[in-house]
Amino acid sequence: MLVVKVGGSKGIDYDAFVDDLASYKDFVLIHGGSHELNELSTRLGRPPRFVTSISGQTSRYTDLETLELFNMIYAGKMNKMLVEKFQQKGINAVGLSGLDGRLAEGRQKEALKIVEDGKKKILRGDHSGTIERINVQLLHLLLENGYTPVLTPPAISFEGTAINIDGDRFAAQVAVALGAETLIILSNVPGLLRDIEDPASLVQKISRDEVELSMNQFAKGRMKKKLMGAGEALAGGVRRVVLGSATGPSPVTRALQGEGTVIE
Amino acid sequence: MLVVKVGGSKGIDYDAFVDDLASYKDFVLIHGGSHELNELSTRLGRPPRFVTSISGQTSRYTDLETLELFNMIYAGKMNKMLVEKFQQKGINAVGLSGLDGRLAEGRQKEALKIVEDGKKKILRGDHSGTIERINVQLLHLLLENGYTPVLTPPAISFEGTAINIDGDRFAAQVAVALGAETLIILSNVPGLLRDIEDPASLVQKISRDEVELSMNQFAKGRMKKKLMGAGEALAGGVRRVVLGSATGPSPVTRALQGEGTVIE
Amino acid sequence: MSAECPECGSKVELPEDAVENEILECALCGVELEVISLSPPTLELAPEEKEDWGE
Amino acid sequence: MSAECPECGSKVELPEDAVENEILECALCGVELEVISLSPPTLELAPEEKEDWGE
Repeated sequence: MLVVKVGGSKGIDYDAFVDDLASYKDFVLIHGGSHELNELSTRLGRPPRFVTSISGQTSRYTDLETLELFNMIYAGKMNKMLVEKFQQKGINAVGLSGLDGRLAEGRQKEALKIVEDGKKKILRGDHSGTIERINVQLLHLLLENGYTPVLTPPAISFEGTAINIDGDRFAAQVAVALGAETLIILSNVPGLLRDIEDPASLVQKISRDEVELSMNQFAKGRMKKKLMGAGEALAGGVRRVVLGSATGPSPVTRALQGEGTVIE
Repeated sequence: MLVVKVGGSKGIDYDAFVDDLASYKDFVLIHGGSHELNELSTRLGRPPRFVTSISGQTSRYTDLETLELFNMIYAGKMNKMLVEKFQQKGINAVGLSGLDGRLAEGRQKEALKIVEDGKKKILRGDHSGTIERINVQLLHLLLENGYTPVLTPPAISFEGTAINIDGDRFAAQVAVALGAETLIILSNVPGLLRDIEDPASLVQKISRDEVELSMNQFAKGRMKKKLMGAGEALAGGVRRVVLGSATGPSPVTRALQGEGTVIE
Repeated sequence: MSAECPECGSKVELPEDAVENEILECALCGVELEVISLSPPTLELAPEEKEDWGE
Repeated sequence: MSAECPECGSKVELPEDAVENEILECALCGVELEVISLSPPTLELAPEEKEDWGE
């Protein structure tokens, strides 16, 4: 079983991506949609608000209105676009968010601790959180009957409300729940770069016990979360994680052949 | 088994609707979203274009760009809003469009024949069509495992492309496929009105062989399609169809008690 | 303005205010035709699309 | 501008440019506090939210 996460950043050719992934049989896909969500929010006069946590992580402030736009892009536009493309390739895709059948359930954070204008502050009204349980029975039910799950945030809180979650960690938790051998995380960067400005500074291999070290040494922002996801996947029994580029031809095959940062 | 269609027109209180329907156990819901789609299209500077067919039926001209907005509202905003509300009521809802698992598959129309500025014309580039097959196995798979399907257009063409379809007829075809006893179609009108301007002119009962007659005599526009749906459902083995109002408290219970137009 | 009926070859008169994609009927053989272009005036068989649903 | 620490009761000095929802630490007992209002200056225990994910 192969679990693939494809990001939602600008410039990803989803046709090339789907063509490649559709040649594999036994997989589950998790996708993002951040670029499209930023565009829609701006077009509707509600530009996205990003906040920085005390440890320096940036995340999208997800109030109720943002959650509506979030569902429109992630569960609406992106999910059904990918399901449609897979159906055209003969893959019987079924698109689900974490809300559906409580596929991804967890805890909504009461408040965020952020840094803004140099001050540490409490920020409420944010609907984000962390997944604590994957409904793996629903995934098996679909897989065993010939369907291919195409999954997207949001997740669902124990109280039944939609919560924004980190897509890379969601993919890692799905990979662990399914006992997948391989987790591939594709985005608009070729992998872990020693120097974010220099694409040639790609770290090609990390052993599982160097993940923590790399996180502190090189990784910034989003890459830190990908490494956390990779660490969690490996700790949960996944044998191999590859952080690769989603752009260009056959991105999945290239990652499987070790192009990007391989973590074992 | 009860199949319910709730429209997407303005002024429907979905909390009251979900509270009521959640008190029933064995049901499948189909929903619309036309009002929200009109609003989004207008806000994004792409106001909806409605065309009139030669027989006088109006329908939304659904080009590729409209289909994207369609997925954002129907499969994104409306579907996940309803799934979330049901989850909060302890109903383990799973939201699906007709694309997912080829739940609703049919033929895309090559072109539309419309009347515009008094002229009969051919209009291409419209992605709409008619459903010819419901994947009832997928519905049973979910129902038998404790999940409640919450369904939405679009459907999928045999070529694997998204097609806009009539939601009322979609609900009728799902009711027939599931062998449901009752189909309830709820919208922003109390039922079939002899005089569309006079809410007191509600036709309370029609026998199945009067459906054709009523269609030609009273029904205009959308109500004609609801009657066509009712006729198809009854012909397919559904025992009772009720066209009722989606507004006000306990709309499902009121319809089940015969409030609206009952067709048997 | 006239054009040839692709079905029976007879001459079909186009109305003064004819527009592209307009549906016309051949007076001779009665087949449904579509105005494909106005210059030069060209007609083709209209697609067979039986009228029914589509929201 | 100062307010009482709800945990240990000591007086906590608020910075000149204090803003609502700002996080402060009680100098005496070190607990994390949140500025609930500026007039009158009022402090409450900040919610316990361990730092982790959330996209």
